[in-house]
Amino acid sequence: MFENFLSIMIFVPIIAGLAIFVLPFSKEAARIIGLAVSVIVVLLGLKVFLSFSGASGAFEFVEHIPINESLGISYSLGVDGISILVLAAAATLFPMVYLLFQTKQKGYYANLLIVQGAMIGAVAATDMVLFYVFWEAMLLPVFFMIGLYGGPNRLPATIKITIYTIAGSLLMLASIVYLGIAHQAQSGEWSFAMTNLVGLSLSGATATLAFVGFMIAFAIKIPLFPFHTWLPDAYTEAPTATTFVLSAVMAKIGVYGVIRFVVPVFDESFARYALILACSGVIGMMYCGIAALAQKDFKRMLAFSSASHMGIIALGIFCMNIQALTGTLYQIVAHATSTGVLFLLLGIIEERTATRNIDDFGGLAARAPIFAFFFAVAMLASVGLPGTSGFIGEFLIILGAVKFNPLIAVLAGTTLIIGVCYMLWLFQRIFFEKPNSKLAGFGDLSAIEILTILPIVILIVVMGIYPQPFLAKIEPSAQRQMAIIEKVQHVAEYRLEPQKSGQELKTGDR
Amino acid sequence: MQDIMAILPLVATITGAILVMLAAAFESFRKEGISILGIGLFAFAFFVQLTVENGPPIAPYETMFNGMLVTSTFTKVAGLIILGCGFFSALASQTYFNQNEGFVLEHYCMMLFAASGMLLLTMAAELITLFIALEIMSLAIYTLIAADRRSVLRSEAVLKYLMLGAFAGAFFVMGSVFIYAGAQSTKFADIGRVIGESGFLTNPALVGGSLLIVVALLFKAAAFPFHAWVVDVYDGAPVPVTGFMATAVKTAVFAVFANFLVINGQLQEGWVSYLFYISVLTMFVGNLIAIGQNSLKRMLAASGIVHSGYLIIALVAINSEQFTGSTILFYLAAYAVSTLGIFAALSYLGGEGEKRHSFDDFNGLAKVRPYSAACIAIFLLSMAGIPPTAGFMGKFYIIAGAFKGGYITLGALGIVSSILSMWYYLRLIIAMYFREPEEDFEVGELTLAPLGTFVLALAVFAISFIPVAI
Amino acid sequence: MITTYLFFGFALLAVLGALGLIIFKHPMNGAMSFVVTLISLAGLYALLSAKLIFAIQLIVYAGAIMSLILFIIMFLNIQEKDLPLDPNRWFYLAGGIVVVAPIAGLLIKISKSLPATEVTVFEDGFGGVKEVGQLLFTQWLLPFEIVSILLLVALVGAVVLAGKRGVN
Amino acid sequence: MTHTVTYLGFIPLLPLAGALLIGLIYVVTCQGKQISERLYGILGCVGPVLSFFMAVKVFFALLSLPAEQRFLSHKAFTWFAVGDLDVSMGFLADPLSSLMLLFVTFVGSLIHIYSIGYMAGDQKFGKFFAYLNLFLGSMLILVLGDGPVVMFVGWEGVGLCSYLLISFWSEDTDNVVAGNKAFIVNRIGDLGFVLGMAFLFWGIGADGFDYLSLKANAHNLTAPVGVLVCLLLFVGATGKSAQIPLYVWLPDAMAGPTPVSALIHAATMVTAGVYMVARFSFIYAHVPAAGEVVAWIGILTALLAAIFGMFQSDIKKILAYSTVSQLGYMFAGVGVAAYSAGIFHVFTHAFFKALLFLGAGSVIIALHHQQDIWKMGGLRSKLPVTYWTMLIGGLALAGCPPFAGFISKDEILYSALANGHVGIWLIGVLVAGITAYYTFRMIFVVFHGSPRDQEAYDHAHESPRVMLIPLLILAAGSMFAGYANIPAIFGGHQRVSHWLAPSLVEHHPHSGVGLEILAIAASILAFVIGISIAYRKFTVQVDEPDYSGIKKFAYHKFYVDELYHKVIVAPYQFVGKAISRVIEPYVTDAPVQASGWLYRMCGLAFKVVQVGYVRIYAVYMVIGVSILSLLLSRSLNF
Amino acid sequence: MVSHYLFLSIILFCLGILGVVSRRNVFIVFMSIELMLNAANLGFVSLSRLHVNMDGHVLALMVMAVAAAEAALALAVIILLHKHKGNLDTNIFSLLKG
Repeated sequence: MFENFLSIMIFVPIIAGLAIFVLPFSKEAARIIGLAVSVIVVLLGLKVFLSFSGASGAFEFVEHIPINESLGISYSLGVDGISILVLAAAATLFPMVYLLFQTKQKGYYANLLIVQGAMIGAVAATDMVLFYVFWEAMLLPVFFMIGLYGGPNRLPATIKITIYTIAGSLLMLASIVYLGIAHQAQSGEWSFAMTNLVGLSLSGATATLAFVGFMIAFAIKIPLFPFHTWLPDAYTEAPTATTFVLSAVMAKIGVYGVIRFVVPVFDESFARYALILACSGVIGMMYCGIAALAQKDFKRMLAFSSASHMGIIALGIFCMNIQALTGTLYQIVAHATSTGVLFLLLGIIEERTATRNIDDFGGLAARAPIFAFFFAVAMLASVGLPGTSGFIGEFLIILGAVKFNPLIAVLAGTTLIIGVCYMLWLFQRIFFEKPNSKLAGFGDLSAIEILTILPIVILIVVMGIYPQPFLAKIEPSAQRQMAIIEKVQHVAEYRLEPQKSGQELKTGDR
Repeated sequence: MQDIMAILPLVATITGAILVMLAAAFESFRKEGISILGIGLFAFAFFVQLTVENGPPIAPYETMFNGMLVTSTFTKVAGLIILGCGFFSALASQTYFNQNEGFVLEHYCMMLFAASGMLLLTMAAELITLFIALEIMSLAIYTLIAADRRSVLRSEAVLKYLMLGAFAGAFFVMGSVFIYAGAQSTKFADIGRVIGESGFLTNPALVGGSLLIVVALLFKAAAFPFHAWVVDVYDGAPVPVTGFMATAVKTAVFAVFANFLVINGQLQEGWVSYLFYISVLTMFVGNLIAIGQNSLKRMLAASGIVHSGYLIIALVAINSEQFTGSTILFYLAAYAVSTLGIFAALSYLGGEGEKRHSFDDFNGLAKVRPYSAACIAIFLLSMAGIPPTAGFMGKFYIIAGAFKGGYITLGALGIVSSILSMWYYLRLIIAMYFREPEEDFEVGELTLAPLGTFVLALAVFAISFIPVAI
Repeated sequence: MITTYLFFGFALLAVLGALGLIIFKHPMNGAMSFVVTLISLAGLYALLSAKLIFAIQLIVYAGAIMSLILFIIMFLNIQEKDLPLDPNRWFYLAGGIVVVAPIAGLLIKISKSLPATEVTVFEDGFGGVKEVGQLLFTQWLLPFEIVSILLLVALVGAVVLAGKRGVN
Repeated sequence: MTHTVTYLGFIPLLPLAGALLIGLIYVVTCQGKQISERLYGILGCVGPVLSFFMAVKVFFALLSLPAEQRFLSHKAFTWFAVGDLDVSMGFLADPLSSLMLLFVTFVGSLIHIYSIGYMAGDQKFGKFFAYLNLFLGSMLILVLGDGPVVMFVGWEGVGLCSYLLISFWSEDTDNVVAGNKAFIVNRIGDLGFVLGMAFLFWGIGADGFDYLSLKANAHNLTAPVGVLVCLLLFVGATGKSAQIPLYVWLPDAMAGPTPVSALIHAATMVTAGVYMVARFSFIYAHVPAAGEVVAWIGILTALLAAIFGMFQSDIKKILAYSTVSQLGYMFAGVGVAAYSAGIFHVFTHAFFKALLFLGAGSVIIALHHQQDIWKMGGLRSKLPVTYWTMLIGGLALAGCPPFAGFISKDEILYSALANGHVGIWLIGVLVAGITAYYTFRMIFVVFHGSPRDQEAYDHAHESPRVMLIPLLILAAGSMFAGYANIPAIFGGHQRVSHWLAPSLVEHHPHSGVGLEILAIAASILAFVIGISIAYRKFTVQVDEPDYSGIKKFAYHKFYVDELYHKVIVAPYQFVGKAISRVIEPYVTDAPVQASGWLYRMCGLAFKVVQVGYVRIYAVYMVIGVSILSLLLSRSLNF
Repeated sequence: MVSHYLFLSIILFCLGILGVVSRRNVFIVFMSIELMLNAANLGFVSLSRLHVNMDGHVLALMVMAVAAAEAALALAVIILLHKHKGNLDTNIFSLLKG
C-alpha cells in the first residue's frame, strides 16, 4: 500500500477543488465530490491519528523530496505531537460543512476543498518555505469565499482580512529568508528544514526583527490583540462554512505556527518577549470578551468570542511551561470543536431565518430542543465547563500561567467569567424567554443535521472526560519544545518567586 | 563554429525581420499571413536560441568583432526571455488587431527588429555598440507605438517616449565620453582592466561617466526619478506593444544593466549605495502611483515601476565575483510571464478600440468569462508574489539575495513594498470576481491570444519549480 | 597660438549658436542658429585634427540633417501664431540653470582632473579618412554593421509613421 | 492505608446515568407524544435512591475499618497527566465524604420523590428530572472526588445545574436572568477555586494531586502561598456557598421550582463551600490567618443575611436569606478551625432547610404559586401536616433545644468562644436571636391569624402524599439529627466529631464547662427573645408593613444588588459598548484604517505629480541627475 | 588645452539640457537633444586627441549615424503630431496623465 498519507490528504482535496473549478460539474455534483473527498480525508486523517504513536516526540509519516537543493528547499512533510491534533482537526471537521449547507454555488465547494488541502499542507509541512506556500495558499480560497458568497458588507471585510494577513505573512517571508541565510552563515549550507533551523543560535537585533516578523504574521492569523480588527468583520460577513473554517482551523494554525516555528527557533527572543506577548493574549481575551457582550449580531458576538478564546489559547504558549503548552495544543482542538459547532448551529439559524440580529429571537429551546441541547453543550465547552473538552485546555493554560506570572494568570482566569457573561446572554436571548412569533415555523434539526453534528458533540464530551489518549500523543513533542525553551529561561526573569522557593524547600526535604 | 552558433539567434531574428519587411511590401500578403509569419519567426528564433550551446562566456568573432559581443548563459537565458516575450506579444497582437484598427504590415517586422536590438543589448560588451542596440530597440518600439497614425494618444505616447528616450540617450553618450576619457576605451573588458589597475573611485572620469550611463539605463528601466514617462507611454501604446515593452524591454535593459555593473566589482560597489536609495524610492513611488490609477494599463505600468525597484534590489545584491544573474533572470522571467499574460488577456478582452480599460470595466468579468478571469487572477497573484506562483519564488530569490548580500533593510523594504502592492492587485481581482457586471462587451472570436494566456498561466506555475542558486 | 584664438572664436560661436537655439522663439531661427553651432563644431574638429569628422560634420550634419530639419519646418509651415506662448519659459530657464549647475559642476570638476595636453594639429594621418576607415572596418566592424540595421529600422519606421500608405 | 472499592464510582454515576437516560427520552419524545410522568418519576428516583443505598454501604464499609484506615478509594482512570501534573478520575470515601454522601443522597432522594408531586402536570416534567439527577450526580462527584480537580468537576457541575434549574421556567425573563446571575456569580468564585488549585499545584502538587498526597505534603507549603491558596479557595467557597460578597445570587435563585431551592439550599450546592474548606483543613489548619478571614466573612454574612431575612415578604426569600445566614455560621465554624462543628451544622441544616423549603413548596402549591407571605395567613387549619412539619423545621432553624439546629449551631458558637473569637461569638448569638425572630415571623404570618386572601385560602388544600411523606421524614430528621453529635456536657459522645476526625486536621478546644454553659445559655436566651418578639408582633392580624428609614434600607437589602449593578454590571456593559462602538473602530482599528487612508491619499498626490507634460518629466529627470551629481561630487574627493 | 574643449562640450551639453527643460516647441526640444549629442561628439573627438587614439573619431561617427536615424524618426513623429493638432506645443499633448 501507499505510505504518503499526508501528501494524499493535501493534494486530493486540492486537485478535486481545481477539477470542480475547471470541469463543468453541477452544483449538486460538486457537493457530492466535496463530501466524498472530505470523507476520504477524514478516513486518512483518522488513520494517521490512530497510527501516530508520538512516544518519541519526533516526526512521523515523513516525506521528503528536494525542490531546490542549492537553497535547501524541499517538499518535506511530517507529523509530530505538536501538529497531530491540528492536523486531525483540519482533516475531520470538513464533512459537516458539506452536509449542512447546500445552497451555494459550486465554486464554493471547490474553495472549501482547496482550503482544506492547503491547511493540511501548512500543518504537515516541515520545511519553512513549503509551510509558507501552504500558509498563503490557505488565504486565497478564504478570500474568494468571503468575497463571493459573503454577506452584504463583504467587500471591506474581504479586503481587510486579505491585506492584513498577507501583510503579516510577507513579513514572515522576510524572516524565513533570514533564517535560511542564518543557516547558511552558520553551517555553510542553505536550509529551510525545521529540524536544521532549530539548531541555529540567533541573537542580536536582526534576529529579534526576524522574530517580530514571524510573530506579527501569526499574531494576525490567531489573532492577537491588537491585530484582531479584521476578525469581527470577516467572521461576520463570511458565509457560515467559511467562518467555521476560519475559526475552527485557520486561527489554530496561527497558534500552531508559533509553537512549531517561533518557540524552538527564536527561543531566546521568545523568552525575552513572552511577557509582552502574554499580556497581549490576556488583554485580547478580556477586550474581545467584553466587546462580545455588546454585540447585536450573533455571528459578530461569536466572532469576538472566538477572538477572546484565541487570546487564552495563545497565552498558553507564552507561559513557557509544559502544562500551558500542552493545554494550548489541546485547547486548539477543543476550541475548534466547540466554536465550530456554535458557528454551524448559528449558521443554520441564519439560513433558516435570514437574520442575525439577536433581538429577533427568543424561545427556541421550546421549539427546537435538540438544537438547543447541542448548542448548550457547545456553549458549555466554550466556557470551559469541566466534563467538556473546553475545560482541560483552559485549566492547563491557567495552571501554567500561574507559574509564569500570577497576575497574568488572574487576568487570564477572568475568561471563566467573561465567557459566561456573553454566552449566557446569547443563550437567553435565543433559546429562552418568550417565543418570538416570527420564528413560528422554526423546527428542530433534521435527521441529517443531527447525525452531522452529533459526532462532534460526542467528541466534545469524550474529550472532556477522557483526554489522556490525546494528551499522550501531544506531550512528548511538547516536552521537546520545552526542553529548548528551558535552556533560555534565564532571560525571562519574571517568574513567581515564592513558588521557586517552595520548590527548593521541597527538594531540600528529600 | 561556436561563433556562428553564438550569434545565430541574432542572425535569425534580423533575417526574420527583413523577411517580414519584404513580405509586407507585397500586396499579396495580408494581415493573417503576416501574423502567422511573425509568430512563426519568433518561435523559430526562440528555438534557435534554445538550442544554442551554453557554456562559459565567449566573445564570438573576437578577432573580427574585436570583443564587442559576449555571450554566456546569462545572455542566452535573457535572450530566451526576450524571444518568448516577443512570441507571446505576437500572439496577442494577432488577436488584438482582429478587433482594433491601426494594424500596419510592418508590425511584426518592427517587433523582430526590436527583439534583435534587445538581443544585441544583452550581448553588448562595448558602450557604443550598446548604444546602437539600444537605439535599434527604441526606434522599433517607437514605431510600434505610433503605428496607428489616426490615434492622437498613440502619437502623444510616442512623443513622450521619443523625446525623453533621446534625452536619456544623450546622457548615455555623454557618459560614454567620460568613460572614454577615464579608460581610453569603451570596451567593457578594457574598462574593467582599468578599474582593476587604478581603482574606480579614484578615477573621476569613470565615476562621472558611469553616473550618466547609469542614469540612462535607469531611465530605460523606469526607476525613480526617471519613471514618469512609463505610465503615460504604456497607457498610450496598443496593448500587445505595451506588454512587449513592459517585459522584453525590461529584460534587455536589466540584462545590460547587470552586465555593465559587473564590469568590475568596484564599479558595482561604488553604485550600491545610490542604487539602494533609488530602488527603495522606485518601489514606493511606483506603489503610490499605482494605487491612484483607475486604468488597468496605467496600473500595470506603475506596477512595472515597482518591479523595476525589486530588480534594482537584485542589482544591488549582485555578487560580481561569481555573477550568474540567475536571480535577476528568474525574476524577469516570472514577471514577464505574468505581465505578458495579463496583456495577452487584455488584448482580447479589451474589445473594440480598447473599450475595456478601467478597473470598473472589469467588474464581474468572472461571471462572463470565468477562465480568462481566473488566468488574470493567477497573473496578478504572481505579480503580487503569492505562492505557489513564479512571482513568489522570484521575490523569494531577490529577498534572499539581498539578505545574503547583507542588505537586510533593502529586503525588508521590498517586503513592505509588496504589501503595499497587494492593494491594487487585489482591486482588480475584487472587481472581476466580487462586483456585478455593468455592461457586456462584445469580444471577438477566440483566436491565438487566449491560447497564449492559458499557456502563460500554466507557465506561471511551471517556472516556479526552476531551481535557482543564489 | 592661432589655434587658441580659433578655438575661442569657434567656441564662442558654438555657445552663441546654442544659446540662440534655446532662446529664439521660432524654430526656424533656432535651427539657423543651431547650424552656426554645428559649423563651429566642425571647425573645432578640424583644430583637433579630426579631418574625417570635420568633413562629415559639415556634410552630413550641418548639411544633410539640418537641411532635413529645415525642410520639415518649412514643410509644416509654422506660423508665429502656432507657436506655444510659454510665458513660463524664463522661469524654467532660470530654474533649469540652477538644476543643471551641479551637473555642469561635476562634469567640469571631472574634466579638470584629466591630464592637461596642449592641442596641436597633427600633421600625419591622424584622423584621416584612411586611418579612421581602417579602424572602422576592422576593429569597429560590428557597430558599423548594426548601425546599418538601425538605419533600416529608422527608414521603415519613418515610412510607417509618416508614409502615405493606407492603413490596413 | 487506602482500600480500593470499585463501586465508589457508581455512586455519582447512577444519577448521572439517570440524567442521561431521562434526558434522551425527553429530547426524543418532547416534540411528539409524551411519555407518562410516572415513568419519569420512577426513572428519576431510582438513581438517587440506589446511590443512597450504596452510600450506606460505603458508610458501613468504613465503619468496619479501624479509625485511622477509613479511606476507601477508587481510581477509575487517569484523567489527564501533563508533566508533574497527574490528575486521576478518582474517588475517595473517607469519614468526611461518607457523611456528606449519606445526607446528600438521603435528602436528595427525598426531594426527588417530593418533586414527583410538586412538578405534576408541568410540560417539562422529564427535563426537570434529568436536571435534578444531573444536579445530584454533580454534587456526588464534588463530594467523592479525590483531589481538587475532580471536586471542581462537581463544583462546576452543580453551578451549571443550578443555572439550568433556576431558569427552568425559561419563558419568564426574570427566571433566566436569575439563572444567569447564579452561574456568573458562581463563576467568579470558581475563578478563585481554579487559581487556588493552580497555586496549590505549584506549591505541593508535583507528587500527586489527590487529597492524601496533598495532605502528606502540606507541611511543605510555604506561608505566603498557603495563605494565597486558602484565600483563593475561599473565594470559590463564597461563590458557591453564597457568602459576602458573592451571596447575591442565592436569593434570586428562588426563581426556580421549589424542590430545586430545597436541593440547592439543603443537600447540594451551597454546602459545597463548607465541605471544601473542611476538605482542605490540612491547609487551613496551617494558616490560621486565612481561617480568621473565613470566620469573619462567615459571621458577617450570617448577620447581614439575618437582617435581610427580617424584612422579606417572599416566603422563599426568607428561607433563602436564612440559608445564607446559616451558611455564615458554618463558615464561622470552619473558620475558627472547628471543622467538625461546621460540617455537622451542614448535616443538620440539610434536614431542616430541606424540610422548610419543601414545606414552603407545599404552601405555594396549595395557594397556586403564591409566594408572598402577606397574601397568606391562617393556613394552619387548611394544611395541618405542612404546618406541623414546618413548625418543627422552624424550631430547628431557630435553634430551639433540643432540635437539630440547636445542637449544631451551639457547637459552632461554643467553638468560636472557646478558640477565643469572642466577637464572632457575640455576633453569632445576636444572629441566633434574629434567626428565631424572622423564622417565626414567617410561620406566624403564614399559618396563624386569619386569611389575607380569602379566595386563595378557600381553594387551598393539603398536598398529595408523595409530597407529605418526605416532609414527615425530614421533620423526623430535623428533630433527631442532632443526637448524632450530642456534646459531652449533655452526656453525649460527639460521635460525628469522632467519626470525622481521620479526615480533618483540627484541635478540639479544652476549655472549662463554664464556658460551654455560657454559650448554651446565651443561645437559648437569644432564641427565646427572638421568638417572643415575633410572637408578639405577628400572631395578631397584621398586614404588610410599609417600611421606612433604616428598615426600608434593610428591606431593599441595603441596595447591594443595585450597588453591584451600578458598580460592576453597568460599567461592564458600558465598557463592552464603548469597546465595540468607540474603541474598536476609532482606536484599535484606527492605525489600520489610517494607514490605508494615508496610502490612498499619497496615491492621489502622485496623480498630481504625473502631470502629463513631457517637459515636466524631463525636469524630473534632470533634477534626479542633478541630485545624484551633487551627492557624487560630495563623496568624490579629488 | 584639451580640457577647454571638454569644457565647451560640457557647456553645450548643459545648454542642450536647458533647451529640453525650458522649451515647449517640439522642434527646439529635438534640436536641443541633437545639440547634446554634438556636445558629446566634441567630447569624443577632443578626448581622441588627448589619448592620441582614433577610437573617439569612430565613436563620433557612430553617434552621428544614430543621430541621423533618430532625426529621421523624430521628424516623422513631428509630422504625425502636426497632423493631429496643427501645433507643436508639447503641452497640448497631455491627454495621458494622472
